[in-house]
Amino acid sequence: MHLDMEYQQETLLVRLGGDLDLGVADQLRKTLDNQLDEKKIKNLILNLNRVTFIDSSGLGVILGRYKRLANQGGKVILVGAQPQVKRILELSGLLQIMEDYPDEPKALSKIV
Amino acid sequence: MHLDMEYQQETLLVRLGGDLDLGVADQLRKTLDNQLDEKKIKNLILNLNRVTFIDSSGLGVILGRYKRLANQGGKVILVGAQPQVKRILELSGLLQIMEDYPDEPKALSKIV
Amino acid sequence: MVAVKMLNRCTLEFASQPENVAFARVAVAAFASQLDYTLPELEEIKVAVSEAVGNAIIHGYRNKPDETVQVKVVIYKSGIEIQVVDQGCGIADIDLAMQPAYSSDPERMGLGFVFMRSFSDRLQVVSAPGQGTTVIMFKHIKMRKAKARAN
Amino acid sequence: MVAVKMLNRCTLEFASQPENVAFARVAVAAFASQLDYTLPELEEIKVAVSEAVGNAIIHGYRNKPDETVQVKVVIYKSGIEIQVVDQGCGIADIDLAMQPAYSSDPERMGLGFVFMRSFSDRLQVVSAPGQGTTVIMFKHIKMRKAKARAN
Ligand SMILES: Nc1ncnc2c1ncn2[C@@H]1O[C@H](COP(=O)(O)OP(=O)(O)O)[C@@H](O)[C@H]1O
Ligand SMILES: Nc1ncnc2c1ncn2[C@@H]1O[C@H](COP(=O)(O)OP(=O)(O)O)[C@@H](O)[C@H]1O
Repeated sequence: MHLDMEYQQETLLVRLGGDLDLGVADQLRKTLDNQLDEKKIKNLILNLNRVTFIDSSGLGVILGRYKRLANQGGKVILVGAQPQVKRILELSGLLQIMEDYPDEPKALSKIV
Repeated sequence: MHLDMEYQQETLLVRLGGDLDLGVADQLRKTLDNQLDEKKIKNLILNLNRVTFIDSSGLGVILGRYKRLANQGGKVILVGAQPQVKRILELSGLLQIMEDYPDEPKALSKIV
Repeated sequence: MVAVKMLNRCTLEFASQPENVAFARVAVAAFASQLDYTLPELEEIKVAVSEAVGNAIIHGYRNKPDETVQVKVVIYKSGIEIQVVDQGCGIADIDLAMQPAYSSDPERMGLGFVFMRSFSDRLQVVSAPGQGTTVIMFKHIKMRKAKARAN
Repeated sequence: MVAVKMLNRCTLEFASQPENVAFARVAVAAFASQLDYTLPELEEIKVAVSEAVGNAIIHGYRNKPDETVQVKVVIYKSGIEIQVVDQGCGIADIDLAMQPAYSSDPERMGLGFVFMRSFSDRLQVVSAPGQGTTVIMFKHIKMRKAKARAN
Protein backbone atom coordinates (compact mmCIF):
# COMPACT_ATOMS: atom_id res chain seq x y z
CA MET A 1 0.00 0.00 0.00
CA HIS A 2 1.14 3.52 -0.79
CA LEU A 3 -0.23 6.49 1.05
CA ASP A 4 0.41 10.23 1.02
CA MET A 5 -1.54 13.01 2.63
CA GLU A 6 -2.28 16.72 2.39
CA TYR A 7 -4.22 18.82 4.86
CA GLN A 8 -5.87 22.18 4.28
CA GLN A 9 -8.91 23.96 5.61
CA GLU A 10 -10.29 21.12 7.68
CA THR A 11 -10.02 18.75 4.73
CA LEU A 12 -7.68 15.76 4.71
CA LEU A 13 -6.76 14.60 1.22
CA VAL A 14 -5.32 11.07 1.18
CA ARG A 15 -3.88 9.50 -1.97
CA LEU A 16 -3.86 5.72 -1.80
CA GLY A 17 -2.16 3.16 -4.00
CA GLY A 18 -1.76 -0.63 -4.21
CA ASP A 19 -4.09 -3.29 -2.85
CA LEU A 20 -6.54 -2.40 -0.06
CA ASP A 21 -7.25 -5.74 1.58
CA LEU A 22 -7.06 -7.45 4.97
CA GLY A 23 -3.26 -7.32 4.85
CA VAL A 24 -3.23 -3.52 5.03
CA ALA A 25 -6.60 -2.73 6.64
CA ASP A 26 -5.25 -2.32 10.19
CA GLN A 27 -2.45 -0.05 9.14
CA LEU A 28 -4.74 2.07 6.98
CA ARG A 29 -7.34 2.39 9.74
CA LYS A 30 -4.71 3.43 12.28
CA THR A 31 -3.08 5.96 9.98
CA LEU A 32 -6.40 7.61 9.16
CA ASP A 33 -7.67 7.59 12.74
CA ASN A 34 -4.42 9.12 13.97
CA GLN A 35 -4.97 12.02 11.61
CA LEU A 36 -8.61 12.37 12.61
CA ASP A 37 -7.56 12.38 16.28
CA GLU A 38 -4.79 14.91 15.88
CA LYS A 39 -6.11 17.41 13.39
CA LYS A 40 -9.35 19.29 13.12
CA ILE A 41 -10.78 17.44 10.14
CA LYS A 42 -14.25 17.87 8.78
CA ASN A 43 -14.02 16.21 5.40
CA LEU A 44 -11.93 13.37 4.01
CA ILE A 45 -11.09 13.02 0.33
CA LEU A 46 -9.76 9.61 -0.66
CA ASN A 47 -8.00 9.56 -4.00
CA LEU A 48 -8.23 5.92 -5.11
CA ASN A 49 -6.71 6.44 -8.53
CA ARG A 50 -3.73 4.20 -7.91
CA VAL A 51 -5.61 1.56 -5.94
CA THR A 52 -5.30 -1.71 -7.85
CA PHE A 53 -7.56 -3.90 -5.73
CA ILE A 54 -10.14 -3.54 -2.99
CA ASP A 55 -12.19 -6.07 -1.04
CA SER A 56 -14.63 -5.86 1.85
CA SER A 57 -11.81 -5.32 4.37
CA GLY A 58 -10.69 -2.21 2.48
CA LEU A 59 -14.27 -1.02 2.09
CA GLY A 60 -14.80 -1.49 5.81
CA VAL A 61 -12.03 0.95 6.64
CA ILE A 62 -13.60 3.56 4.36
CA LEU A 63 -17.08 3.04 5.79
CA GLY A 64 -15.76 3.29 9.35
CA ARG A 65 -14.16 6.69 8.65
CA TYR A 66 -17.35 7.80 6.91
CA LYS A 67 -19.42 7.00 10.00
CA ARG A 68 -17.02 8.90 12.20
CA LEU A 69 -17.08 12.05 10.06
CA ALA A 70 -20.78 11.91 9.17
CA ASN A 71 -21.50 11.94 12.91
CA GLN A 72 -19.98 15.41 13.04
CA GLY A 73 -21.58 16.66 9.86
CA GLY A 74 -18.57 16.00 7.65
CA LYS A 75 -18.22 13.80 4.62
CA VAL A 76 -16.01 11.35 2.77
CA ILE A 77 -15.50 11.90 -0.95
CA LEU A 78 -14.01 9.29 -3.24
CA VAL A 79 -11.90 10.27 -6.22
CA GLY A 80 -10.72 8.63 -9.44
CA ALA A 81 -11.33 4.93 -8.78
CA GLN A 82 -10.31 2.60 -11.62
CA PRO A 83 -13.14 0.58 -13.22
CA GLN A 84 -12.48 -2.68 -11.32
CA VAL A 85 -12.38 -0.81 -7.99
CA LYS A 86 -15.38 1.34 -8.89
CA ARG A 87 -17.38 -1.78 -9.60
CA ILE A 88 -16.75 -3.09 -6.08
CA LEU A 89 -17.62 0.31 -4.60
CA GLU A 90 -20.91 0.24 -6.50
CA LEU A 91 -21.79 -3.32 -5.53
CA SER A 92 -21.07 -2.55 -1.88
CA GLY A 93 -23.54 0.34 -1.80
CA LEU A 94 -20.86 2.79 -0.61
CA LEU A 95 -21.50 5.01 -3.62
CA GLN A 96 -25.07 5.47 -2.42
CA ILE A 97 -23.86 7.21 0.72
CA MET A 98 -20.61 8.81 -0.48
CA GLU A 99 -20.01 11.14 -3.41
CA ASP A 100 -17.41 10.24 -5.99
CA TYR A 101 -15.69 12.43 -8.56
CA PRO A 102 -13.26 11.78 -11.37
CA ASP A 103 -10.50 14.07 -10.04
CA GLU A 104 -9.28 16.06 -7.05
CA PRO A 105 -10.20 19.57 -8.26
CA LYS A 106 -13.82 18.48 -8.76
CA ALA A 107 -13.90 16.93 -5.30
CA LEU A 108 -12.33 20.00 -3.66
CA SER A 109 -14.77 22.30 -5.40
CA LYS A 110 -17.64 20.39 -3.77
CA ILE A 111 -16.30 21.06 -0.32
CA VAL A 112 -15.62 24.75 -0.35
CA MET B 1 3.40 -16.95 -25.51
CA HIS B 2 2.86 -14.66 -28.48
CA LEU B 3 4.49 -15.33 -31.81
CA ASP B 4 4.42 -13.72 -35.24
CA MET B 5 6.61 -14.35 -38.23
CA GLU B 6 7.90 -12.76 -41.42
CA TYR B 7 9.89 -14.43 -44.14
CA GLN B 8 12.06 -12.81 -46.78
CA GLN B 9 15.19 -13.73 -48.67
CA GLU B 10 15.94 -16.97 -46.82
CA THR B 11 15.59 -15.22 -43.49
CA LEU B 12 12.86 -16.04 -41.00
CA LEU B 13 12.10 -13.22 -38.58
CA VAL B 14 10.16 -14.36 -35.51
CA ARG B 15 8.80 -11.94 -32.92
CA LEU B 16 8.22 -13.60 -29.58
CA GLY B 17 6.36 -12.37 -26.51
CA GLY B 18 5.45 -13.63 -23.05
CA ASP B 19 7.21 -16.26 -20.96
CA LEU B 20 9.49 -18.79 -22.67
CA ASP B 21 9.54 -21.72 -20.26
CA LEU B 22 8.77 -25.43 -20.14
CA GLY B 23 5.07 -24.70 -20.57
CA VAL B 24 5.58 -23.36 -24.09
CA ALA B 25 8.87 -25.00 -25.15
CA ASP B 26 7.27 -27.87 -27.12
CA GLN B 27 4.93 -25.59 -29.01
CA LEU B 28 7.71 -23.12 -29.82
CA ARG B 29 10.05 -25.88 -31.00
CA LYS B 30 7.38 -27.38 -33.26
CA THR B 31 6.37 -24.03 -34.75
CA LEU B 32 9.95 -23.13 -35.58
CA ASP B 33 10.86 -26.57 -36.92
CA ASN B 34 7.76 -26.58 -39.13
CA GLN B 35 8.97 -23.37 -40.73
CA LEU B 36 12.50 -24.67 -41.11
CA ASP B 37 11.12 -27.83 -42.73
CA GLU B 38 8.79 -26.05 -45.12
CA LYS B 39 10.71 -23.00 -46.25
CA LYS B 40 14.21 -22.48 -47.51
CA ILE B 41 15.63 -20.75 -44.49
CA LYS B 42 19.25 -19.86 -43.96
CA ASN B 43 19.07 -17.42 -41.06
CA LEU B 44 16.74 -16.99 -38.13
CA ILE B 45 16.20 -13.67 -36.36
CA LEU B 46 14.48 -13.94 -33.00
CA ASN B 47 13.06 -10.67 -31.74
CA LEU B 48 12.86 -11.16 -27.97
CA ASN B 49 11.76 -7.62 -27.17
CA ARG B 50 8.42 -8.64 -25.68
CA VAL B 51 9.72 -11.76 -23.93
CA THR B 52 9.11 -11.27 -20.21
CA PHE B 53 10.80 -14.41 -18.89
CA ILE B 54 13.15 -17.12 -20.08
CA ASP B 55 14.60 -20.19 -18.41
CA SER B 56 16.75 -23.09 -19.56
CA SER B 57 13.83 -24.73 -21.36
CA GLY B 58 13.36 -21.63 -23.51
CA LEU B 59 17.11 -21.32 -24.08
CA GLY B 60 17.22 -24.98 -25.13
CA VAL B 61 14.76 -24.34 -27.96
CA ILE B 62 16.90 -21.45 -29.22
CA LEU B 63 20.12 -23.48 -29.01
CA GLY B 64 18.51 -26.39 -30.84
CA ARG B 65 17.50 -24.17 -33.78
CA TYR B 66 20.98 -22.64 -33.77
CA LYS B 67 22.59 -26.06 -34.10
CA ARG B 68 20.31 -26.95 -36.96
CA LEU B 69 21.03 -23.77 -38.94
CA ALA B 70 24.75 -23.55 -38.09
CA ASN B 71 25.12 -27.02 -39.59
CA GLN B 72 24.12 -25.54 -42.94
CA GLY B 73 26.19 -22.39 -42.61
CA GLY B 74 23.32 -20.21 -41.37
CA LYS B 75 22.95 -18.29 -38.15
CA VAL B 76 20.58 -17.27 -35.38
CA ILE B 77 20.52 -13.61 -34.39
CA LEU B 78 18.86 -12.35 -31.21
CA VAL B 79 17.21 -8.95 -31.08
CA GLY B 80 16.12 -6.54 -28.40
CA ALA B 81 16.12 -8.68 -25.25
CA GLN B 82 15.04 -6.89 -22.07
CA PRO B 83 17.67 -6.65 -19.30
CA GLN B 84 16.36 -9.57 -17.21
CA VAL B 85 16.22 -11.82 -20.29
CA LYS B 86 19.58 -10.60 -21.55
CA ARG B 87 21.16 -11.50 -18.24
CA ILE B 88 19.99 -15.11 -18.58
CA LEU B 89 21.23 -15.23 -22.18
CA GLU B 90 24.63 -14.01 -21.02
CA LEU B 91 24.88 -16.44 -18.12
CA SER B 92 23.95 -19.33 -20.39
CA GLY B 93 26.79 -18.64 -22.79
CA LEU B 94 24.40 -18.33 -25.76
CA LEU B 95 25.65 -14.81 -26.47
CA GLN B 96 29.12 -16.24 -27.03
CA ILE B 97 27.89 -18.20 -30.03
CA MET B 98 25.04 -16.00 -31.28
CA GLU B 99 25.06 -12.34 -32.23
CA ASP B 100 22.61 -9.99 -30.59
CA TYR B 101 21.48 -6.53 -31.68
CA PRO B 102 19.26 -3.89 -30.18
CA ASP B 103 16.76 -3.77 -33.07
CA GLU B 104 15.58 -5.51 -36.22
CA PRO B 105 17.11 -3.15 -38.81
CA LYS B 106 20.58 -3.66 -37.28
CA ALA B 107 20.08 -7.42 -37.29
CA LEU B 108 18.84 -7.45 -40.88
CA SER B 109 21.76 -5.32 -42.04
CA LYS B 110 24.17 -7.97 -40.71
CA ILE B 111 22.60 -10.62 -42.87
CA VAL B 112 22.46 -9.04 -46.30
CA MET C 1 -23.55 -38.51 -11.73
CA VAL C 2 -21.44 -37.73 -14.73
CA ALA C 3 -17.72 -38.17 -14.30
CA VAL C 4 -16.09 -34.83 -15.14
CA LYS C 5 -12.48 -34.80 -16.15
CA MET C 6 -10.10 -32.79 -14.02
CA LEU C 7 -7.66 -30.95 -16.28
CA ASN C 8 -5.34 -29.56 -13.64
CA ARG C 9 -5.20 -29.11 -9.89
CA CYS C 10 -3.28 -27.27 -7.22
CA THR C 11 -3.44 -26.81 -3.48
CA LEU C 12 -2.08 -23.90 -1.46
CA GLU C 13 -1.48 -24.14 2.25
CA PHE C 14 -0.34 -21.17 4.26
CA ALA C 15 -0.22 -19.55 7.68
CA SER C 16 -3.32 -17.62 8.78
CA GLN C 17 -1.64 -14.24 8.42
CA PRO C 18 -3.39 -11.23 6.87
CA GLU C 19 -0.61 -10.67 4.32
CA ASN C 20 -1.31 -14.10 2.85
CA VAL C 21 -4.65 -12.91 1.50
CA ALA C 22 -2.73 -11.13 -1.28
CA PHE C 23 -0.55 -14.19 -1.89
CA ALA C 24 -3.60 -16.44 -2.16
CA ARG C 25 -5.48 -14.31 -4.66
CA VAL C 26 -2.42 -13.77 -6.88
CA ALA C 27 -1.61 -17.49 -6.85
CA VAL C 28 -5.18 -18.57 -7.61
CA ALA C 29 -5.48 -15.98 -10.40
CA ALA C 30 -2.19 -17.21 -11.90
CA PHE C 31 -3.55 -20.75 -11.87
CA ALA C 32 -6.97 -19.71 -13.19
CA SER C 33 -5.35 -17.86 -16.08
CA GLN C 34 -4.68 -21.26 -17.66
CA LEU C 35 -8.33 -21.02 -18.64
CA ASP C 36 -9.39 -18.26 -21.00
CA TYR C 37 -10.98 -15.97 -18.40
CA THR C 38 -11.29 -12.28 -19.20
CA LEU C 39 -9.43 -9.79 -17.00
CA PRO C 40 -12.67 -8.70 -15.25
CA GLU C 41 -13.43 -12.36 -14.52
CA LEU C 42 -9.95 -12.85 -13.05
CA GLU C 43 -10.59 -9.75 -10.90
CA GLU C 44 -13.81 -11.34 -9.67
CA ILE C 45 -11.94 -14.52 -8.79
CA LYS C 46 -9.44 -12.42 -6.85
CA VAL C 47 -12.14 -10.70 -4.82
CA ALA C 48 -13.94 -13.97 -4.07
CA VAL C 49 -10.70 -15.64 -2.93
CA SER C 50 -9.74 -12.64 -0.79
CA GLU C 51 -13.11 -12.69 0.98
CA ALA C 52 -13.04 -16.43 1.68
CA VAL C 53 -9.40 -16.45 2.84
CA GLY C 54 -9.91 -13.29 4.89
CA ASN C 55 -12.89 -14.89 6.62
CA ALA C 56 -10.88 -18.01 7.45
CA ILE C 57 -8.24 -15.83 9.11
CA ILE C 58 -10.37 -13.32 11.01
CA HIS C 59 -13.51 -15.32 11.75
CA GLY C 60 -12.41 -18.97 11.52
CA TYR C 61 -9.11 -18.54 13.38
CA ARG C 62 -10.00 -15.26 15.16
CA ASN C 63 -6.74 -13.73 13.97
CA LYS C 64 -4.47 -16.41 15.42
CA PRO C 65 -1.58 -16.22 12.95
CA ASP C 66 -0.13 -19.74 13.26
CA GLU C 67 -3.05 -21.77 11.99
CA THR C 68 -3.26 -23.14 8.45
CA VAL C 69 -5.57 -22.10 5.62
CA GLN C 70 -5.94 -24.39 2.64
CA VAL C 71 -7.05 -23.41 -0.85
CA LYS C 72 -7.74 -26.22 -3.32
CA VAL C 73 -8.25 -25.37 -6.95
CA VAL C 74 -9.36 -27.71 -9.72
CA ILE C 75 -9.59 -26.78 -13.38
CA TYR C 76 -12.27 -28.48 -15.44
CA LYS C 77 -13.10 -27.89 -19.06
CA SER C 78 -16.18 -25.96 -17.94
CA GLY C 79 -14.53 -23.78 -15.31
CA ILE C 80 -12.69 -23.63 -12.02
CA GLU C 81 -13.61 -24.91 -8.58
CA ILE C 82 -12.05 -23.16 -5.60
CA GLN C 83 -12.30 -24.54 -2.07
CA VAL C 84 -11.16 -22.49 0.89
CA VAL C 85 -10.79 -24.59 4.02
CA ASP C 86 -10.11 -23.70 7.64
CA GLN C 87 -10.15 -25.80 10.81
CA GLY C 88 -11.39 -22.88 12.84
CA CYS C 89 -14.41 -22.15 15.01
CA GLY C 90 -17.03 -22.95 12.37
CA ILE C 91 -20.39 -21.31 11.75
CA ALA C 92 -23.49 -22.09 13.84
CA ASP C 93 -26.14 -20.58 11.55
CA ILE C 94 -24.94 -20.64 7.94
CA ASP C 95 -28.10 -19.04 6.51
CA LEU C 96 -27.80 -16.13 8.89
CA ALA C 97 -24.07 -15.76 8.21
CA MET C 98 -24.70 -15.59 4.48
CA GLN C 99 -27.32 -12.85 4.71
CA PRO C 100 -26.22 -9.61 3.07
CA ALA C 101 -24.93 -7.09 5.61
CA TYR C 102 -24.84 -9.65 8.40
CA SER C 103 -21.59 -9.70 10.34
CA SER C 104 -20.72 -11.00 13.78
CA ASP C 105 -18.15 -8.19 13.94
CA PRO C 106 -19.62 -4.66 14.27
CA GLU C 107 -16.53 -3.25 12.56
CA ARG C 108 -17.18 -5.24 9.39
CA MET C 109 -19.71 -4.84 6.61
CA GLY C 110 -21.04 -8.34 6.11
CA LEU C 111 -20.27 -8.21 2.40
CA GLY C 112 -17.89 -11.17 2.15
CA PHE C 113 -20.51 -13.73 1.19
CA VAL C 114 -22.26 -11.14 -1.01
CA PHE C 115 -19.11 -10.80 -3.12
CA MET C 116 -18.42 -14.54 -3.14
CA ARG C 117 -21.96 -15.13 -4.41
CA SER C 118 -21.91 -12.30 -6.98
CA PHE C 119 -18.57 -13.36 -8.39
CA SER C 120 -19.06 -17.10 -8.68
CA ASP C 121 -21.66 -19.26 -10.40
CA ARG C 122 -22.10 -21.62 -7.49
CA LEU C 123 -21.36 -21.08 -3.79
CA GLN C 124 -21.56 -23.72 -1.12
CA VAL C 125 -20.62 -23.44 2.55
CA VAL C 126 -19.98 -26.48 4.72
CA SER C 127 -19.50 -25.65 8.39
CA ALA C 128 -20.42 -26.53 11.93
CA PRO C 129 -19.29 -25.11 15.29
CA GLY C 130 -15.90 -26.54 16.19
CA GLN C 131 -15.64 -28.31 12.82
CA GLY C 132 -14.09 -25.58 10.71
CA THR C 133 -15.46 -24.12 7.49
CA THR C 134 -15.18 -25.04 3.84
CA VAL C 135 -16.31 -22.59 1.17
CA ILE C 136 -16.68 -24.03 -2.33
CA MET C 137 -17.01 -21.75 -5.33
CA PHE C 138 -17.34 -22.63 -8.98
CA LYS C 139 -16.82 -20.18 -11.82
CA HIS C 140 -17.80 -21.14 -15.35
CA ILE C 141 -15.66 -20.36 -18.32
CA LYS C 142 -17.68 -19.02 -21.21
CA MET C 143 -16.99 -20.95 -24.36
CA ARG C 144 -15.33 -18.25 -26.38
CA LYS C 145 -12.40 -19.14 -28.57
CA ALA C 146 -11.39 -21.38 -25.65
CA LYS C 147 -7.65 -21.97 -25.60
CA ALA C 148 -6.85 -25.24 -27.31
CA ARG C 149 -5.93 -27.57 -24.51
CA ALA C 150 -4.11 -30.63 -25.71
CA ASN C 151 -4.67 -33.01 -22.87
CA MET D 1 22.03 -24.98 16.37
CA VAL D 2 20.35 -21.66 16.75
CA ALA D 3 16.57 -21.67 16.63
CA VAL D 4 15.55 -19.38 13.81
CA LYS D 5 12.09 -17.92 13.84
CA MET D 6 9.82 -18.70 10.92
CA LEU D 7 7.91 -15.56 9.96
CA ASN D 8 5.60 -17.07 7.39
CA ARG D 9 5.16 -20.28 5.42
CA CYS D 10 3.29 -21.68 2.47
CA THR D 11 3.15 -24.91 0.53
CA LEU D 12 2.05 -25.37 -3.06
CA GLU D 13 1.09 -28.75 -4.42
CA PHE D 14 0.19 -29.22 -8.06
CA ALA D 15 -0.02 -31.68 -10.95
CA SER D 16 3.22 -32.37 -12.84
CA GLN D 17 2.10 -30.44 -15.93
CA PRO D 18 4.41 -28.11 -17.85
CA GLU D 19 2.01 -25.15 -17.58
CA ASN D 20 2.33 -25.30 -13.80
CA VAL D 21 5.92 -24.09 -14.00
CA ALA D 22 4.56 -20.59 -14.64
CA PHE D 23 2.03 -20.91 -11.83
CA ALA D 24 4.73 -22.03 -9.38
CA ARG D 25 7.12 -19.18 -10.11
CA VAL D 26 4.41 -16.52 -9.97
CA ALA D 27 3.05 -17.89 -6.69
CA VAL D 28 6.49 -18.15 -5.06
CA ALA D 29 7.43 -14.65 -6.23
CA ALA D 30 4.15 -13.28 -4.82
CA PHE D 31 4.96 -14.92 -1.50
CA ALA D 32 8.61 -13.82 -1.56
CA SER D 33 7.56 -10.22 -2.22
CA GLN D 34 6.56 -10.04 1.46
CA LEU D 35 10.28 -9.59 2.00
CA ASP D 36 11.94 -6.52 0.58
CA TYR D 37 13.60 -8.20 -2.42
CA THR D 38 14.52 -6.06 -5.41
CA LEU D 39 12.85 -6.79 -8.75
CA PRO D 40 16.03 -8.43 -10.14
CA GLU D 41 16.18 -10.65 -7.04
CA LEU D 42 12.54 -11.66 -7.55
CA GLU D 43 13.42 -12.49 -11.18
CA GLU D 44 16.24 -14.70 -9.92
CA ILE D 45 13.85 -16.50 -7.59
CA LYS D 46 11.50 -17.04 -10.53
CA VAL D 47 14.21 -18.59 -12.66
CA ALA D 48 15.45 -20.84 -9.84
CA VAL D 49 11.90 -22.05 -9.10
CA SER D 50 11.20 -22.67 -12.80
CA GLU D 51 14.32 -24.79 -13.14
CA ALA D 52 13.64 -26.90 -10.07
CA VAL D 53 9.95 -27.42 -10.87
CA GLY D 54 10.72 -28.10 -14.54
CA ASN D 55 13.26 -30.75 -13.50
CA ALA D 56 10.74 -32.43 -11.22
CA ILE D 57 8.30 -32.68 -14.13
CA ILE D 58 10.58 -33.73 -16.98
CA HIS D 59 13.30 -35.67 -15.16
CA GLY D 60 11.71 -36.74 -11.89
CA TYR D 61 8.35 -37.75 -13.35
CA ARG D 62 9.53 -38.22 -16.97
CA ASN D 63 6.67 -36.04 -18.18
CA LYS D 64 3.91 -38.08 -16.59
CA PRO D 65 1.31 -35.33 -16.00
CA ASP D 66 -0.65 -36.80 -13.09
CA GLU D 67 2.04 -36.88 -10.44
CA THR D 68 2.39 -34.24 -7.72
CA VAL D 69 5.08 -31.61 -7.27
CA GLN D 70 5.39 -29.88 -3.93
CA VAL D 71 6.96 -26.48 -3.27
CA LYS D 72 7.45 -25.45 0.35
CA VAL D 73 8.42 -21.89 1.13
CA VAL D 74 9.45 -20.47 4.48
CA ILE D 75 10.16 -16.82 5.17
CA TYR D 76 12.76 -16.03 7.83
CA LYS D 77 13.99 -12.62 8.86
CA SER D 78 17.20 -13.35 6.94
CA GLY D 79 15.63 -14.60 3.73
CA ILE D 80 13.56 -17.26 2.07
CA GLU D 81 13.94 -21.03 1.89
CA ILE D 82 12.38 -22.82 -1.07
CA GLN D 83 12.07 -26.60 -1.24
CA VAL D 84 10.97 -28.31 -4.43
CA VAL D 85 10.00 -31.92 -3.85
CA ASP D 86 9.13 -34.75 -6.21
CA GLN D 87 8.53 -38.46 -5.61
CA GLY D 88 10.00 -39.32 -8.98
CA CYS D 89 12.88 -41.45 -10.25
CA GLY D 90 15.58 -39.76 -8.18
CA ILE D 91 19.21 -39.04 -9.08
CA ALA D 92 21.94 -41.70 -8.93
CA ASP D 93 24.98 -39.42 -9.10
CA ILE D 94 24.14 -36.00 -7.68
CA ASP D 95 27.63 -34.54 -8.23
CA LEU D 96 27.52 -35.49 -11.88
CA ALA D 97 23.98 -34.18 -12.30
CA MET D 98 24.99 -30.82 -10.86
CA GLN D 99 27.94 -30.34 -13.19
CA PRO D 100 27.48 -27.40 -15.54
CA ALA D 101 26.34 -28.50 -19.01
CA TYR D 102 25.62 -32.04 -17.85
CA SER D 103 22.23 -33.32 -18.91
CA SER D 104 20.86 -36.85 -19.23
CA ASP D 105 18.74 -35.49 -22.09
CA PRO D 106 20.65 -34.61 -25.28
CA GLU D 107 17.99 -32.02 -26.16
CA ARG D 108 18.63 -30.05 -22.98
CA MET D 109 21.45 -27.74 -21.95
CA GLY D 110 22.31 -28.88 -18.46
CA LEU D 111 21.91 -25.34 -17.11
CA GLY D 112 19.15 -25.94 -14.57
CA PHE D 113 21.45 -26.48 -11.58
CA VAL D 114 23.76 -23.72 -12.85
CA PHE D 115 20.91 -21.20 -12.60
CA MET D 116 19.68 -22.57 -9.27
CA ARG D 117 23.20 -22.17 -7.87
CA SER D 118 23.82 -18.71 -9.38
CA PHE D 119 20.52 -17.35 -8.16
CA SER D 120 20.48 -18.67 -4.61
CA ASP D 121 22.86 -18.34 -1.69
CA ARG D 122 22.66 -21.99 -0.71
CA LEU D 123 21.67 -25.00 -2.81
CA GLN D 124 21.23 -28.51 -1.49
CA VAL D 125 19.99 -31.58 -3.34
CA VAL D 126 18.71 -34.67 -1.53
CA SER D 127 18.00 -37.58 -3.86
CA ALA D 128 18.44 -41.29 -4.43
CA PRO D 129 17.23 -43.60 -7.20
CA GLY D 130 13.58 -44.48 -6.61
CA GLN D 131 13.40 -42.08 -3.64
CA GLY D 132 12.46 -38.85 -5.39
CA THR D 133 14.34 -35.57 -5.26
CA THR D 134 14.28 -32.57 -2.95
CA VAL D 135 16.01 -29.35 -3.97
CA ILE D 136 16.51 -26.81 -1.17
CA MET D 137 17.45 -23.23 -1.97
CA PHE D 138 18.00 -20.31 0.35
CA LYS D 139 18.11 -16.70 -0.74
CA HIS D 140 19.27 -14.02 1.67
CA ILE D 141 17.55 -10.70 1.98
CA LYS D 142 20.01 -7.85 2.14
CA MET D 143 19.32 -5.64 5.13
CA ARG D 144 18.27 -2.51 3.32
CA LYS D 145 15.49 -0.41 4.72
CA ALA D 146 13.86 -3.77 5.47
CA LYS D 147 10.09 -3.49 5.59
CA ALA D 148 8.93 -3.07 9.16
CA ARG D 149 7.44 -6.42 10.03
CA ALA D 150 5.28 -6.27 13.09
CA ASN D 151 5.27 -9.86 14.18
N1 LIG E 1 -14.49 -19.11 7.86
C1 LIG E 1 -15.38 -18.68 8.78
N2 LIG E 1 -15.34 -19.19 10.03
C2 LIG E 1 -16.23 -18.77 10.96
N3 LIG E 1 -17.19 -17.85 10.73
C3 LIG E 1 -17.28 -17.32 9.50
C4 LIG E 1 -16.38 -17.71 8.46
N4 LIG E 1 -16.73 -17.02 7.35
C5 LIG E 1 -17.78 -16.25 7.69
N5 LIG E 1 -18.12 -16.42 8.97
C6 LIG E 1 -19.25 -15.76 9.69
O1 LIG E 1 -20.13 -15.24 8.72
C7 LIG E 1 -20.30 -13.84 8.92
C8 LIG E 1 -20.53 -13.13 7.60
O2 LIG E 1 -19.39 -13.21 6.78
P1 LIG E 1 -19.14 -12.15 5.64
O3 LIG E 1 -20.36 -12.09 4.77
O4 LIG E 1 -17.87 -12.47 4.96
O5 LIG E 1 -19.03 -10.76 6.39
P2 LIG E 1 -17.87 -10.14 7.31
O6 LIG E 1 -16.58 -10.83 7.04
O7 LIG E 1 -17.86 -8.72 6.94
O8 LIG E 1 -18.32 -10.36 8.73
C9 LIG E 1 -19.05 -13.39 9.63
O9 LIG E 1 -19.25 -12.21 10.36
C10 LIG E 1 -18.78 -14.60 10.54
O10 LIG E 1 -19.57 -14.55 11.69
N1 LIG F 1 14.11 -33.77 -10.03
C1 LIG F 1 14.94 -34.57 -10.71
N2 LIG F 1 14.71 -35.92 -10.78
C2 LIG F 1 15.55 -36.72 -11.46
N3 LIG F 1 16.65 -36.29 -12.10
C3 LIG F 1 16.94 -34.97 -12.06
C4 LIG F 1 16.11 -34.05 -11.37
N4 LIG F 1 16.66 -32.82 -11.50
C5 LIG F 1 17.76 -32.98 -12.23
N5 LIG F 1 17.96 -34.27 -12.58
C6 LIG F 1 19.09 -34.82 -13.36
O1 LIG F 1 20.13 -33.85 -13.36
C7 LIG F 1 20.49 -33.49 -14.69
C8 LIG F 1 20.95 -32.06 -14.77
O2 LIG F 1 19.88 -31.19 -14.46
P1 LIG F 1 19.93 -29.68 -14.98
O3 LIG F 1 21.20 -29.05 -14.56
O4 LIG F 1 18.69 -29.02 -14.53
O5 LIG F 1 19.94 -29.79 -16.56
P2 LIG F 1 18.82 -30.23 -17.61
O6 LIG F 1 17.47 -30.06 -16.99
O7 LIG F 1 19.05 -29.30 -18.75
O8 LIG F 1 19.09 -31.67 -17.97
C9 LIG F 1 19.25 -33.79 -15.51
O9 LIG F 1 19.57 -33.99 -16.88
C10 LIG F 1 18.71 -35.04 -14.82
O10 LIG F 1 19.41 -36.19 -15.26
